[in-house]
Amino acid sequence: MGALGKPIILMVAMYVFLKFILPNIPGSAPLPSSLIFLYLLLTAAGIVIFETLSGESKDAFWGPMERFLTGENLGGLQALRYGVLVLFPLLVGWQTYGSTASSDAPPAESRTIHPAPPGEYTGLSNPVPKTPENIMQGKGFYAAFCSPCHGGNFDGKGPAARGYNPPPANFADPTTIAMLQESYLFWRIKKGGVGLPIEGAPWKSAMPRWELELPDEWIWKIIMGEYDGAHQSPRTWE
Amino acid sequence: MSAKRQEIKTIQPALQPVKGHGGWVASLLLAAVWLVLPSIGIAAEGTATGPTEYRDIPYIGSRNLVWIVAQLHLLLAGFVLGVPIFAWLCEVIAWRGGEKRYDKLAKEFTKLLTSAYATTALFGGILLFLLVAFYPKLMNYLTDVFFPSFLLYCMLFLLETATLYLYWYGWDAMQDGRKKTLHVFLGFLLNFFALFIMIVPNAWATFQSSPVVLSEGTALERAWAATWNPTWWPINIHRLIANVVLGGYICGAYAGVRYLSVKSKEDREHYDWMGYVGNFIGVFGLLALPFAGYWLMREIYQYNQQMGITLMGGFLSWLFIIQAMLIGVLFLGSNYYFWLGITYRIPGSEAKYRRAMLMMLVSLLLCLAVWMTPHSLVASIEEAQKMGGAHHPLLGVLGVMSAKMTVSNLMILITFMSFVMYWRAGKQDTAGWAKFGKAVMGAVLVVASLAVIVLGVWGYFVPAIVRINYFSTSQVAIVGFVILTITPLTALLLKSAKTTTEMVWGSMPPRAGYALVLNAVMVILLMTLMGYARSSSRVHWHVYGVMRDTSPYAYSPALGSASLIMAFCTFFFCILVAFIFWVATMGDKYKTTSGTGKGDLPQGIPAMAGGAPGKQRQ
Amino acid sequence: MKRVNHVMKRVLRGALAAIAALIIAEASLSFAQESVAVKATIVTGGLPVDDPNAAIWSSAMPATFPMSPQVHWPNRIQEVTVKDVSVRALHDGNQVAFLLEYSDPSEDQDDAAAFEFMVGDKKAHFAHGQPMLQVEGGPVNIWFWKHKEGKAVDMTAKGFGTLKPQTHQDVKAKGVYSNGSWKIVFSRSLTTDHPEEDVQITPGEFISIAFAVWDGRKDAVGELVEKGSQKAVSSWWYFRADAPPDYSGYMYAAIAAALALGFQFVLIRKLKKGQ
Amino acid sequence: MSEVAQLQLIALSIVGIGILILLFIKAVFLRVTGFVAIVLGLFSLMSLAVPQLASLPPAEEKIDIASIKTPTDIASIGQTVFFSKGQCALCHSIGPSESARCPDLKGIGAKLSKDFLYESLTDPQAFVYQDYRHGGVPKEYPATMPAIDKDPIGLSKNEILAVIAFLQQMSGEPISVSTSELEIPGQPSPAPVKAAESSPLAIAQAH
Repeated sequence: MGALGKPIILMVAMYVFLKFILPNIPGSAPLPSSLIFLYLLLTAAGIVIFETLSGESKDAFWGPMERFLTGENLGGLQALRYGVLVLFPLLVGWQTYGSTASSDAPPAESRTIHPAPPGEYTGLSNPVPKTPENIMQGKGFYAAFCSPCHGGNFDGKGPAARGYNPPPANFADPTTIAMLQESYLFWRIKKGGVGLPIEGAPWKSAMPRWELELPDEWIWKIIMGEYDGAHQSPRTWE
Repeated sequence: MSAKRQEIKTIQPALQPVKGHGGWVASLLLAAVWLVLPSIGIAAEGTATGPTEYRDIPYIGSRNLVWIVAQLHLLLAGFVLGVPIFAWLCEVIAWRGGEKRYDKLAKEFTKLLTSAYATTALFGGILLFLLVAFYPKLMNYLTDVFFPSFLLYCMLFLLETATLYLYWYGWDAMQDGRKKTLHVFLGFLLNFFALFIMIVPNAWATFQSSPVVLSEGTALERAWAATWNPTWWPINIHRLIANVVLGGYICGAYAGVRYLSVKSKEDREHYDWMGYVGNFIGVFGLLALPFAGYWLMREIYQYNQQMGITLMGGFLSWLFIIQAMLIGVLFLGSNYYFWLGITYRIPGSEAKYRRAMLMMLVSLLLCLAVWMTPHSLVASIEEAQKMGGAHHPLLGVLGVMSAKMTVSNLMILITFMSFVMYWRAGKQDTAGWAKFGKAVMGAVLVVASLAVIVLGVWGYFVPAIVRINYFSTSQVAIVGFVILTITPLTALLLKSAKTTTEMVWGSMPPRAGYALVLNAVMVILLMTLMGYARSSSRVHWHVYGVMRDTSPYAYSPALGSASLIMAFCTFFFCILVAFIFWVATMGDKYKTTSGTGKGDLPQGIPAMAGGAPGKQRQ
Repeated sequence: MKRVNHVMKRVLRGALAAIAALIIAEASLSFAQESVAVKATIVTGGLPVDDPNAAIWSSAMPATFPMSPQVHWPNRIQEVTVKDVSVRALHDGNQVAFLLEYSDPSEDQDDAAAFEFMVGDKKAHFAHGQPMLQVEGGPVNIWFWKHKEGKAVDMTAKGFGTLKPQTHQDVKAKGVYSNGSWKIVFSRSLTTDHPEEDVQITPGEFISIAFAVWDGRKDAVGELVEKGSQKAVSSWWYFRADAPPDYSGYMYAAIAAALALGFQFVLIRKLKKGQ
Repeated sequence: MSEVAQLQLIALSIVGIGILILLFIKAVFLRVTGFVAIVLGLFSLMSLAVPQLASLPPAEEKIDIASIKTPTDIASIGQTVFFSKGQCALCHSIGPSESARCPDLKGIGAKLSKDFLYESLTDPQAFVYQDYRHGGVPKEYPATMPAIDKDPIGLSKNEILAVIAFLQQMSGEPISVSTSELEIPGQPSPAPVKAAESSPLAIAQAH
């Protein structure tokens, strides 16, 4: 059973690692089941590939499995064999039930965080000169209009943020505004949550449509203040 | 217009897949295609004023039909262009290296060309009629722009056909001396025309995704301006390489299927060897393909940020996770075949290489795990709440471009090393500098891998443009450098090496044959997937930003329902190719049974496993 | 060598214990999380539509949702009194009843609370179904209760400034204040005759739901602090009325299990034959 | 059963057929077919397991000429024209760009007067400032500027004025195009108008 035992232990160890150990590393969080499934699938693929690399290893791997399934020379393990043979269909049935029966869990949602902007917002550059005064002014506007949600520290943890789902963007995270051009931010601030395309789930976003309240120039200044305050720089082609 | 609104209403709950088309299911049925063909035009959708802009057919829908036919045409075209490259390379190897069986292999594949070529042209013709019938407005516009290149295309077709006939029917007649030189030249011409037959229509297709402004001028000037659009050359290169890959893997799959069914020892040896050659050519194209793909993606991003984001971050971002999985399977399958080759073809070598294979496998799987980790994860609301959004705080960093670029470079390196290991297996170095040479190679490999990883990690901390322009290109250059240093060094080492274990052909297990089939299916699926991606990245435009799609089919279907059409295209293409092979080899069986046999099959094949392919690249 | 073995064993045992602890921690963690959906359990024998303190409410699982000041539209306020609401629901196949609970330090005449639902197939923005620019949205149905009036108003909106009481009022509400917290029961029949204005509740289906609360306290000069758009709101969450037990899942499971059994049988027979 | 569930069932049955073939059929070609069916079925199942998003075309929003009150409104229409029908963005960028095939238009509204801009758009070869930033020898660009008021682009005077207003806005300049300059709708415009949709002041492809 050695050749068969190792892979099983490996799979279990992998599962325990992904499910219980990885989430408890500081700064981590529980993995969604889709990701755990993906990693386990890769592990299983690796095991099958490795165990079938040569005739001998294949026999060492499949042999016990075959003997176990056919029940030849199994001796004391016969009971276990019947257990597995009964359990397998039950497991399949249980899985089927789980995926067909109406579930208590709400439908999974996938929201694209940075969907494609409309064409007319892709090629703009900031017309406001990047002077210290303008940046200061932008930070002032930010404090007045944006910080209640996006936070005084640009981390998306403002006092008004907690009730909103999706949460306000965290500008200090290098995968948010640092990956985007200024024109993208201009679009998002100007048109707000309701301006998102369908993959951005506009019906859930609390982001105001600021074009109704702020002139364009202020928005451009806010963008400068935001990048400066979050210690990020916009994506450019230079 | 009202029909369109209607359509939008029926597909409004768009987070679900597209609803409403009974045609989806029906589209799976080939029969429906033919049953419905005569009814084209029944549902002509035109207003009383103005010319007809779109026509439709019931059940399957005009868009789906064009989709399937276009995809099949493209796959066949890739095959028809990939096979001559493959065949010509083999012929040149036989010509220069004197190994007859490469000539035989080349001929065996050229034999397919006539029927494959006709099938491709047939599907091209069907596609043209369908396009003219279903999309008159768009076709009118494109004709306006590209009229001169239509003529050029027709001319190329004539030349290609003539060359092809000469090349195939003249094969036996032009076997010796200067005649052979002429034949090889014909093969070159064949590929030369084929290249143009590919890049001329590429201009039409790329113009639709990345149009340029057209000013007044002669028809020729306008067509030339439109042809030279930003994504034309990236696509040309990408498709050229992909066609070689397709040709190689299809050759491998054919050999795999034959290997599974033939009985005689000679046949087994022959098809085992053919499978090896096919896989080899496929893999070597595959190593270059990600770079070409990266270049293309970069050009798209540069051309239009909106299209770039639609592909990479917007509604198509999931497609690239699926793509990563398919490419992952392809890499695993190709390496698996190499490793199987080591353990089965070189008796006794398993113990020696098992450890190395395990290391490569684990590294490959780790790379794949990184590559397949999406930036935004599929999560239930509860899971998302625990993560604080759709990004995992720790693993989310694996989702960005810098990580993906790094692991794809590493995967290429690993696959390359798999091949080098296969090449060296069963041989013992005799050269005095062997130890030193191996140390240098090891050092190059280790330093290069570290450099790629360091650049990848560093890439998180520099502005995107620095990463794209300098880091990613450096990574590619490093990998290229490794391949370019280790290949000649290994070849030199092996020149003087002594073969300790002869390679045994025809001893591969059946699963090797299935691995070859799997690789071919993956390549075909990838091509159909990218066809969908290219078309969907234009979103609701016929010609991006210039001519809007106002038909009821202006939307792009969700990946799930699209995947069934892709699966159908793949399956149907496989059947077509099987048919072409069957037709082409029908005569052989007759010949074989009537006594010629495959007498001149190679017996001692020692140098070939490593040596010949090495020669081929120099 | 023995020593090494011993150490190894201890390390292994320690690791096992750590894993066990992690599993337990995980289980308790998942219990304390915030909710994503309100679930209406089925009861027989009448709903407590007038009684926020009825014992039967304890049979319904409470779901807790965080609240934020409304920021989507002016006028905004920076802070609100109510930070969380807790919601329970029950239904009996004809009627549904919600119990909304939240703490509020003072009982004021202007205290008010509301439920909001998406109506129909189209998604609606949670801020009163405000029109979206790239997506065609639908209307929302709002059930509004105010302490002063002591009853619920059934309203419809599709965008700001379009909020209107409906001509047909189907919702009942009753609020009770005690010990610094409000308990308000909203009730309605599951379905109504006006599907284009009222949310239609089909048991088993997830429906988008959101909440709003106004604390009716006044500031130093006697102005209301929270009024109109100045209120505490939540994002969209889900509501589902439990469906009566459905056994088709068992049928599919049985079919799948039978298929698996057949597969297993054939496979073993083939293996035994040595193929 | 939901649409996804139906498609999943189809994919599952494809896999099932493949398994049946592998279990019961010995002919090699059919077995390979069965294997391919399993692979393709799994591919579809995988594609059905990721979020299903369709991309819908945005609604074509009508812009009412009566709603144009300020120069900023004109500029926002100009923005739409610049990036869609006008095809300006096919070559020009506003701000530095690697892909720009023609001069960068950042700041051009401040450098050039409204009339000069108008002339540059309608008669681009009148003054060849191929690269207005540099003095001396003009820089060559890969594309030639078409006359924007003629086929195939054919912008109307209103649209050209709107684009100019947008360019001025993007240069941080006061917009010198006023609403009074716009031609009153209803009167035939001198520019060739092919179809209803080529007059974005009546209908624009706004998002």
